[in-house]
Amino acid sequence: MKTMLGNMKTRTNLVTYLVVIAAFVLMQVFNSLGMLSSSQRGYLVPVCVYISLAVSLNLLVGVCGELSLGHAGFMGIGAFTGVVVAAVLKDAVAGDAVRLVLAMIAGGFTAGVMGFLIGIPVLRLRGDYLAIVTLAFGEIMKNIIGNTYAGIDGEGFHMAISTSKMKLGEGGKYIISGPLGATGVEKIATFTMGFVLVMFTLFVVLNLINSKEGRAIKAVRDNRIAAESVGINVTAFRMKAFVVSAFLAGMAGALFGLNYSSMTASKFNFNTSINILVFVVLGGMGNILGSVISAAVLYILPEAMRGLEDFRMIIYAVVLILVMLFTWSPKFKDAVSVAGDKIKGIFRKKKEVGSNE
Amino acid sequence: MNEYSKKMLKVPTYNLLREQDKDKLPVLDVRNLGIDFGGLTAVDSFNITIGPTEISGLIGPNGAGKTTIFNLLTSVYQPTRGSILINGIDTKGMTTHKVNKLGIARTFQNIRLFTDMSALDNVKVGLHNEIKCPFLCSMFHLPPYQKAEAAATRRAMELLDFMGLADVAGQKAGSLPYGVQRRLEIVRALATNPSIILLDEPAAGMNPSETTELMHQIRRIRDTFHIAIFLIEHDMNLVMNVCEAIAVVNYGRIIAKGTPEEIRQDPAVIEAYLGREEGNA
Amino acid sequence: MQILQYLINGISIGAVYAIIALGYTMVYGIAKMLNFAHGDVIMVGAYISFCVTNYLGLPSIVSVAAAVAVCTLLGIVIEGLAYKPLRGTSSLAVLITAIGVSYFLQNAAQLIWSSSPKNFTSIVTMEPISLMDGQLVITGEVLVTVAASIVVMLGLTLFTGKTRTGKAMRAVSEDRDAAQLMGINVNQTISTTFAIGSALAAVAGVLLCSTVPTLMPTTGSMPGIRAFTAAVFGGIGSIPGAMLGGILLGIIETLSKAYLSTQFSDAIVFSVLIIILLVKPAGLLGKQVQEKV
Amino acid sequence: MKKFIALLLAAMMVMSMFAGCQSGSEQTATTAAQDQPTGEQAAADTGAAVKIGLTGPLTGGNSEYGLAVRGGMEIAVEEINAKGGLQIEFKAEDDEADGSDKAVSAYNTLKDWGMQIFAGAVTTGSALAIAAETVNDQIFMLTPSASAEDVALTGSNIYQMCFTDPNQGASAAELMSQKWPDATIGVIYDSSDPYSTGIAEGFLAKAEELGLNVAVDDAAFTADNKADLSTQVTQCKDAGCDMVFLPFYYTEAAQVLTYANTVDYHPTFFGCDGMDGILNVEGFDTTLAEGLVLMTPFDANATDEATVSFVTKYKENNDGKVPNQFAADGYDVIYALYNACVAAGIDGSTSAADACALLQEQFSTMTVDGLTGKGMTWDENGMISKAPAAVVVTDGIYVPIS
Repeated sequence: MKTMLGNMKTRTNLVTYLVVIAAFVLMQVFNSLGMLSSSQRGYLVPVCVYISLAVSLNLLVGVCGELSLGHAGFMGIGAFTGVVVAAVLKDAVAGDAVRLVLAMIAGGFTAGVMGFLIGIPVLRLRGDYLAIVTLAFGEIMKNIIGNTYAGIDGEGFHMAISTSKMKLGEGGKYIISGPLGATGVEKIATFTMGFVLVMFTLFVVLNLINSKEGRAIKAVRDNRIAAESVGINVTAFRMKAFVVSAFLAGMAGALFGLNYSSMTASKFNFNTSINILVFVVLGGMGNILGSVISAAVLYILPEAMRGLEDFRMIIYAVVLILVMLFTWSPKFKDAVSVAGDKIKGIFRKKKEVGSNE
Repeated sequence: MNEYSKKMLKVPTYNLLREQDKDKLPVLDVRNLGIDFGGLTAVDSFNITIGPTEISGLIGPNGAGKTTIFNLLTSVYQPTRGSILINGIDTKGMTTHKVNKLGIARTFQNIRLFTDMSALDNVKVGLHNEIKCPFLCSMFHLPPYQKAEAAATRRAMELLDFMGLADVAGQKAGSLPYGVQRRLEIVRALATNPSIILLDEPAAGMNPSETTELMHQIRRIRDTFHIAIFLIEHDMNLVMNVCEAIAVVNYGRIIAKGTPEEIRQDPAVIEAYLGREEGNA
Repeated sequence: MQILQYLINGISIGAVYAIIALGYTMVYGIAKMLNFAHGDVIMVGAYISFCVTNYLGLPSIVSVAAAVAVCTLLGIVIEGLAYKPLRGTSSLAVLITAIGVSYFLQNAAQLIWSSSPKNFTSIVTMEPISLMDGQLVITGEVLVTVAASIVVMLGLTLFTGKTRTGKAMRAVSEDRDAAQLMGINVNQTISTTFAIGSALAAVAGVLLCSTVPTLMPTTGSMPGIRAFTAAVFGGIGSIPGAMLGGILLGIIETLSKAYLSTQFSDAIVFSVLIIILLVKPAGLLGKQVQEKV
Repeated sequence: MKKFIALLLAAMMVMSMFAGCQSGSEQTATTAAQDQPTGEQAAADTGAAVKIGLTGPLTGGNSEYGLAVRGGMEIAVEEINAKGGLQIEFKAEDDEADGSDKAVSAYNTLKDWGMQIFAGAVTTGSALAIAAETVNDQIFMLTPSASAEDVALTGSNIYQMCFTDPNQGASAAELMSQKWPDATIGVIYDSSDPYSTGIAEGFLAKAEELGLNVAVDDAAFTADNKADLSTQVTQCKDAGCDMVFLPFYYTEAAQVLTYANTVDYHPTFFGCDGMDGILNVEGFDTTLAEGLVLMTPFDANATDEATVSFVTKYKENNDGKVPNQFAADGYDVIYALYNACVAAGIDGSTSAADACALLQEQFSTMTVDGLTGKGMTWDENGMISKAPAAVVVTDGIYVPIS
């Protein structure tokens, strides 16, 4: 029994990895055969980014049971750090791939440190109060990044929070210029790196869930007081999950930032945080494979509905509501199980009839 | 005569320490404990000393403040007055998880298992602090972690087996029968390697044969692990049979302390508590 | 003198936040859900009022009544179709549905009323009060909004405290299962809450647009989030808390713009919020609930 | 499990849409040609229709700008196709005014459709994200309204129909120094918007140079807190400003004017091209805008034949809505592209890269007359030079300032 349980866990994890690998290989094959259109090729990297974001948020929301509405804030920190690091290292580091990895690590690190710093005060709060504080944090980050100026010139790297304080020397180049955001970013992100990021995120999150830390985190979610009574330091675990989640979001942000030539702070707003949350909830709380699939599907869905033109977003909204109702409504679940029982019932009757004969 | 001893004089001054524990440091030493909720005094002047391998009981009518006392002992509530020493260390200002590390573990009146996890995992959560391995090591499942994890699984199975729960190790805790859940909570508490374990109504909801078995198990726990047990229970049969010393509380104050025989004959207890039941009979 | 004018400006926008926050906090307190579509119901209310005044030429009081009627109906429909089926499941599921409803309302409004902004004609006809040779101006909108939010606050407090339905709401808010056992129709009580919340949203919409005349399909979303912040600020679920939180948020916002930095006023406002929550984790007037062990 | 099935269904839906879209786009291409038999015949002479694409916010908070540009462009396309000769096939995609993935994705969709010339994007953020893509793909880009200098500077294939922001700010400062040299000036701007910040910065730099008296230069707001602009107005009022520069869109400007009026504050307000449209905001009391100075390339009340015809058609197509400069810019973009295509002999069969090279050649030399200016030319960076026209609102209409 015990070993079977262990096997089941590893089996679901294995399926998750396999699905991702299969999807990657399939896309690579399609791509090399020229079967993907420009727009489909364009989805590859952002889908990887959003999968990583959804999986890392699922660690917080699904596994820990902490509602965070500021995930895009960490993504934004990672994105802008990544862009700056990639620009600064342009001459110092030769290979684009190495530079990309360094930028992503730097993005993750900065986001993780930010997560830690705001985690110290914030994690004393619970439930909806934590939600509002993460929302506030996201807005603060957006506001600060939106007024940040950064650039490099002959003397090195400069950064300021207003244009008047920012004086670049001869041949200086702005990397981030306030509300205009990051411009002229060299696009070094690749689908392969996106795949690596997704695999890394899955590896970290799945391992964490299946380790003693994950067990403790789930215990805290299930019953905080009981967990404390057996010596689990609840705040420490929320902090660990928070920092890991922020770190992964920062990495994803860096990859995102380096996939486009420009990027504004307003991208990392409340709506983006909410979108990631939608991926998590729709994919199932704590269900990692669910997050992977729902992030991919829901990211592409509004794009795939471009043919609907002006009705696109309203239909997306309706689809979203309907899918929520179908997957969560107890009535619908009952209806499904009743129908299932009936079908089973029919088969059973037939069998009984058969055995009577 | 100081304040402390004056209060002690008001109640019978039986020593709850067993003979063999006399020279040893008491595992739990509570002095003059009290808590107010708003203006209401829920517990006041609560004193108790429990030796390292003693089984003691805490009884009293409903609403007497028994569970509140347990919550104070485990730092779920911070006391308004008085002090709690666990193995000689004052728990003032400590959080629940730190107090647990000092050596106190408990079960809950309304069972608080991790219902979505297997019984085995419930126990392994109890073993969390026993699996010594840094965060990154466990996050990346490095060999030292895997070794520690395997050891923890073995230990958890041993503990489950000890309480006769090895068969249900793989089942979801929430789906287990009530009596089994109560015993699982005890195993989980034991897993934290405590020096004293607090049982909050361990026999509630059990049938007589289960209760009898529980009595044996409580004694067996003490004898095997050499730890102290402090329990709240309404089942007088269990309390009188298993406890070596009993404290009776009413309105948040101790009204009697002593051996089961003494408690049985104490007029204050009979009046406040047992008296009513016997009067009915 | 300057500071007084800023204070009045702060109270002006704060009172608008307060009246939106009252709706938020009431729905949250009883239905225990973050209704992110609340801001968009406000927007619909403002559009209805605008249309009734500008297209039908009816007096503003009629337009407010029409907005209240339509929004109440809308609230009941939304609740019945999108929220009720999910009752008893994860509160996050309902949150996501609310976001879907919010998207829907915004896009529907764009299709119906187009995305070009409309300039809302204030329903307040009172002349502004000018003090100290025009150095200090109090507009009629400020007075009406403050008065309205106080009336709504007192009304809600009385309603939940004195009436049968109000008491049922409080019971549902305290313990849904127990309320059910006491014979309270929980579903109906929650629906009523939504109806009242949406009616309040209509009033809030009219007052929001009387203060800030630009009316667009996205008009409700940002004030909605601010008002949600205000509700948490004051202690979500607490009716006087929403009022206090709204006014304070407005004042902090205005003063930080006036004296600290206009660029960073968002960051300042939200930092103050975080600090307040750290000192008072359940908001200014919220109850700190101790978990029963 | 059920959730899993639901997701799987959704995934299949997406897949089918993918397939549907691909075949769908081909279908629309053919039906569009069938719908216009005369056009097709006419096009037969000169080759297939040129495919011009636009991205802009068609949903969400900024959609009014995107929809206005699309409306203007559609009129130009209709007119051109009715003429016979070179035909244009036009398609607009929604970029939600996003500055990264959504914009690129909208652009990619157009590329898959077979776009030869890109006539977007509407907003600066989206234009910046797309600009680098067009450089890579060698697709000619003429943006109607993305006004940041960085857009045109991204590549030699990128041209702008609107003034650049610093340029416009500088013109405003120059005009003020000529007309109101003694004014005490206050500046209110949107610090979260590159357009507004760009103009404000250009203005402040030039104002310093010209020695203008700027009393308030930091009254900023952001997209998140623009619900309340009273503080900024009060700041200007307290500083005794008798001229307030408002480099942002008419949506927020209407708010500023209304509030200033309620507190009995009547300085001269000075707006930029984004201010155009304020007189046509539904429900706005236009008397509040009396005396407002703005620099707009377009006047919907102008009596020249081209403008009258454009305004009439736009109103017909858009429920009587009066076009603003966004629509006019869009209209001019299509005509400029059309003229250049005709001159260079570009048609549907020309590859995008060839068209790009030919159009660059055309745009570096040609002069265009349009709704938003006469004798418009472009410099080597792709930035437009047209005479900045300043008007003052008098009796509800624009009157040019001499």
